[in-house]
Amino acid sequence: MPDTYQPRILAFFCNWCTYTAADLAGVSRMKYAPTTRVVRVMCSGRIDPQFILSAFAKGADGVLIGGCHPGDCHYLEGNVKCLRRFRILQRMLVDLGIEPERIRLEWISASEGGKLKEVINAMSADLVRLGPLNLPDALRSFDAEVLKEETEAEVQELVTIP
Amino acid sequence: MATLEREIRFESDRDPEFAAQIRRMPGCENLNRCIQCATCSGICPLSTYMDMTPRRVIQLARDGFKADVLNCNTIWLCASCYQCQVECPKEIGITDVMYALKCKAIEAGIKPKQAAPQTLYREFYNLGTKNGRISEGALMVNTVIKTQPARFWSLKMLGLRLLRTGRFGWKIERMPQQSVLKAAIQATPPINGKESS
Amino acid sequence: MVSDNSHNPAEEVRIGFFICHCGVNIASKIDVAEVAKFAETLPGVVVSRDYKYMCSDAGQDLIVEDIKNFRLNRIVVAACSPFLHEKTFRTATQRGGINPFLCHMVNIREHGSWVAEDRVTATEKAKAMAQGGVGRVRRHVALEKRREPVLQSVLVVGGGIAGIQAALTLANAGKHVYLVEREPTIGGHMAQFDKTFPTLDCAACILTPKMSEVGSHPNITLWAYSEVIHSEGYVGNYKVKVRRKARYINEDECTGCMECVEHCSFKTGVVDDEFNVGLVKRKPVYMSFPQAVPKIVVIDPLTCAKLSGGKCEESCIPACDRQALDFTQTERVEEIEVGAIIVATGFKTFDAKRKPYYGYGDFPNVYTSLEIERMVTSSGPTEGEVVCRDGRVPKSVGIVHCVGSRDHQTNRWCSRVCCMASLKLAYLLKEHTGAEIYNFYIDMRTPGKGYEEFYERLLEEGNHFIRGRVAEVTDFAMRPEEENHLIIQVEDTLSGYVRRVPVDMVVLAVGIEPQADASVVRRLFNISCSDEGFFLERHPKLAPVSTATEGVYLAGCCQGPRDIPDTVAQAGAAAAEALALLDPGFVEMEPMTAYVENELCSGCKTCQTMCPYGAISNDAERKIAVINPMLCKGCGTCVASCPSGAIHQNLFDDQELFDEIQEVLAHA
Amino acid sequence: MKYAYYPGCSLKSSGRAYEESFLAVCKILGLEMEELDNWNCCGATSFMSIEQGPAYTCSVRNLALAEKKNMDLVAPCGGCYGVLLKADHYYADYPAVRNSVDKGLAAEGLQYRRQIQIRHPMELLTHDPGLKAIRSLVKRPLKGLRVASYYGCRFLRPVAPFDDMRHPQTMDSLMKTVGARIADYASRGRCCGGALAGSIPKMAQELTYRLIKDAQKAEADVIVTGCPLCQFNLDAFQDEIIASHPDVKPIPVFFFTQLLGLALGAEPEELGIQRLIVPGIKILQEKGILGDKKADEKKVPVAAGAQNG
Repeated sequence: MPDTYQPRILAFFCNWCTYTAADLAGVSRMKYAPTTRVVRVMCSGRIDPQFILSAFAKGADGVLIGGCHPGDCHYLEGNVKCLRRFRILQRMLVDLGIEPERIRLEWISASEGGKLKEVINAMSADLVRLGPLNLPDALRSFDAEVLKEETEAEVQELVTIP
Repeated sequence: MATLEREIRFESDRDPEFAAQIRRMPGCENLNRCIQCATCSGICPLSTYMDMTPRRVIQLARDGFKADVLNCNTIWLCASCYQCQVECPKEIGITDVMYALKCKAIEAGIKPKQAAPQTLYREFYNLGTKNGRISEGALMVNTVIKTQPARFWSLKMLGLRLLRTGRFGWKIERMPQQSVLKAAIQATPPINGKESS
Repeated sequence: MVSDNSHNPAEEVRIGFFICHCGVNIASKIDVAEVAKFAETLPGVVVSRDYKYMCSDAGQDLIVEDIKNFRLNRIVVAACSPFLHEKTFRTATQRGGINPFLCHMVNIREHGSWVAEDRVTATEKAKAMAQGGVGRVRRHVALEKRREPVLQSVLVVGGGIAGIQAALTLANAGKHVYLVEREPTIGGHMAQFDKTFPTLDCAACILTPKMSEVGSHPNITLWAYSEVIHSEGYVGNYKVKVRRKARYINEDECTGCMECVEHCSFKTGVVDDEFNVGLVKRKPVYMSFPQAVPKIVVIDPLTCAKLSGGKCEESCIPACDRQALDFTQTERVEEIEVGAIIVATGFKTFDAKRKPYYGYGDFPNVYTSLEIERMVTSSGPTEGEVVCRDGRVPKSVGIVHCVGSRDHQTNRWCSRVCCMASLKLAYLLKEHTGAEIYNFYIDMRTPGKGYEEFYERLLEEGNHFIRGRVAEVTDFAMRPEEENHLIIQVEDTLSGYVRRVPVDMVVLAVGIEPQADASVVRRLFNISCSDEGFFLERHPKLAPVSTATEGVYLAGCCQGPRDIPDTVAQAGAAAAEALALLDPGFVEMEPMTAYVENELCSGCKTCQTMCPYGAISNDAERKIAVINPMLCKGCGTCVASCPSGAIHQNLFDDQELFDEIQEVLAHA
Repeated sequence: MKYAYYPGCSLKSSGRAYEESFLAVCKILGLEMEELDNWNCCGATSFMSIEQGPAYTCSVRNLALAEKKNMDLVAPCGGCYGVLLKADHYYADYPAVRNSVDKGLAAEGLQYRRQIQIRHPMELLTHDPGLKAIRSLVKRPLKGLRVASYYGCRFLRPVAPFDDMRHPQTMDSLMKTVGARIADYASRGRCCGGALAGSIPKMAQELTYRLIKDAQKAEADVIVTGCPLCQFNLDAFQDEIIASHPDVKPIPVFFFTQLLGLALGAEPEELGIQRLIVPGIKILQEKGILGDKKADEKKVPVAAGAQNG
């Protein structure tokens, strides 16, 4: 691993809070690690667990999800739904041998540019420490469609846990 | 305790009438307008030699800290170049304030630490009002002897040159009729900012 | 909502990639030419260009021309945040002759150059982002915006000067306004003031005509003593519930004659008079002030002997010749439908007790600026007489600026109005008492028309200005002349001395802070707060009265500290924004709604439980889910939850996102 | 045209050369100067610092004398000019000043109605004969001489009736008119410290040093001034200044009337050029404006196109 190892973080940011916070960080010229690749979604509730699995399969070293603080969701409680899925998925990924630091969910409001910077820097540092993701065999041949079928029932079961 | 007392300024250190008196002196009426921007201190060619910058003098003067401003060397170092006055954004007659403070210091009998300028002004005033004109030779010799005796001899060469070029003489200059000026001065009411005047 | 001329999969994808220098904003940290060159190698990219300012007319024309010349059918613009220019480039795309939603923006400025330290990594990151954009745009399909009718009425929340101004502007433009105010009267803080700076206009003289106009305007429904308790819906179509608290007065009958107040079995006040900030007591039945609008009394059930279950002579009832008192009244909930909402809920003042070393609450002669406002008012509790609590007229007054403001321990911000308000009070206190006035300030902030001139006037009038944050207000005398005074200790940073100034009265210029329930109100209307807790505008410069929620606007101090002129101007701006929304009669909705692919739907109803808007119903006959596009707001939660992959979301469809994920990660 | 000439104290001693040269120039240009009878010291900065009532009376008295003769008052000394001008303005603006001065003047049977103008030679020569007239009379153009005009404080502050307070030009125009080149430098209006020259020489010399340094950076050959105190301060202490600041070289400091007179054909001796402490003749000879003394004795002056006696 070269000294200049830059982990790649796939970041799912909700449009109203965290994406705006990232805009604010930019406007405020806050400097942070160039590790994130942002995918904008309207709500963190839109984030399908498969997106996260896909990200790991396609080479992400970590996945960061940013949503509105609980109670602040632009769509009432999409973020809470995201949280439920996240908890389960994180447990599942740990079972698959992916370190828990590689997937992170943060509530970052539109005014928290500074928090966004801190989170990205902290996560980048964690990932540098962990090194590149050594993808577990179970995921190596991941294909969205295949996995969808395989895990569908499982995920369904998980996400409907009250 | 004594040192502590000096650090704090109490209301009893203020003369509440002082600022009003200064403001009644010619050119000083805008004293209170000061916003402490310190253009005066920045532009003053002599402020680096002053124990208080002109800005601070203005602040203390308008708050009535009479003893502080009458004892500072700032007012005596002011060379009356009026740079501060013309650049003041609030059109405060800062040079005029310095004049007023000098008069007040003299009125209060204050002998400044840096005595030379006051001595020169006094010599000048005495000569000027006595003879109606200034005899530069006498003024310079008197002032130098009184304020910088050591320098007297080092100025010997300059003195000789001035004598040789005819720019310096021992003759005492006088108005042909001094009495009229004396009468005029005597008949002039003081301008001291006191309300009665 | 896929339109008829939707993307034909067989059609060849021809992508144009455009990267903006944004002057040096992007180009200084990202090698735009190199990114453009890289993008050219991506599959489907037909043309790739960099340009100084893509958002300029010339930049847009470049897109328009290239679409025509290269038969482009997808556009990727790598530039600033889509919040700024997505509309610009979609419009340009449309001008080029293709559907605007075939354009996608990649944010390499806010998320790229501006947060980057190193040019090489920033350029690599931009390439990855570009590849992600190119990857997803291949999947884009043509979409149409849909139109929704807009209701021609507006809810204004808060009846201070901001709400009053906004309501009158809208009402005069012919829109129906519901003005909801929590207190028994409108008027807000301005009604409590004596004079307004810097002109010293009498606050009541300029405010009360506006208040009466609100009270009598045919287009305004005024609900004072009421609160919004629920709001739902979307731009142009909000449904709002308003709780109208019981006044125990028949509003139609009450003429505001105050006979009931006179005859209340309590002969004197029993509880702190809120309007007079506790300087006097009021009775349980009261009117805030004589010019109150609506001019109706109110009974406070907590202190009223009858309502609180105690013994009472009920002498108020016969005193009213119109039998307006109604002790059986209960609160009502009104439901209204409005097209837009203006939030003008105001501020509260900093609680001076949070700065204990200023002695508020400990020393009787330490007052807040609001208390002094009431005291100097001729219609106030002392009829304009300024006296200390022991009845003495103060000979010296110290006004402490920035109380609670510019302080990391309390409120970090400058409250913006206190300097001028303090100068005004200094003027009024001097006028009323002839006292020596000392202002203790950190910086003197007088940014407004005639403000600096007012400051200069006070300087010239001999008010003392001591630059330094007051350290403490104490009654510990160090000198005989300090006995029986409050001593203000401060360093005058301008004279360079620590000073002790003994005064008879201390006025604390308390700062402006968000209302205590701002976080409740913001959730009610689905808007955000900035760090300090004031409501967050959509853009600090270019959309200062809009919020992230379409159709919800801000006016006045709820958005941040401001003075009356700025508040009135902002209220006008909020009204104008609401008018601009209402006037066309319809609103165009973004097409990013979800829809069901009927063949895949198993009818499991999982999605139904997910939808926060009840937009999904079950077609019992076909046993499939049906999404009502009018109700769908496009969050995509149902899409993520569908076990069959039967729900799609326009612009955020699975395949678009999978491709974006894959491509954004493909560039190492 | 006749003017009331108010020499002031300096022009009778340390500034003698100024009087000599000014009167010589006036003679050439046909301006008649009648010295005020029984004039008195203007009070300078000193009177103002001691007693302001008498200070204003002393100043205004001279104005009243000129007014009595119905002549404009010409004050060549920068100090006197500034003091008299300010007294005139304050007499008009402040009732306290007017009240005091009127009572003082009444003792001598004088009164002042502000009917005359206070003139300085710099402005007088520019306007009354005019630059055109001066140019036509030039006998000895100051060709090749680079002149730094030093204005000092009192023509410009607190009131500047005839020039731009922040970028004065009058003296430069006069010098250009007689053929000199102009050294433009920023310190032209800075204080020379003259008021402290006699009391705290070190401070005064620091200020003077800056002026000389700035003028020399602008490649000035000579400095000209219109104030005897400035001239004295800049001229007399150069030895001491150079001793503490070796980066400046001696530079002659002329009264502007001396160079004017020279250009108009007057002889150096008439203009008091020999009275300078830092000799000025040499540079004039180097530039060919004045002939070599020995050569001069042999033949007619060399000045271009000039015919002299």
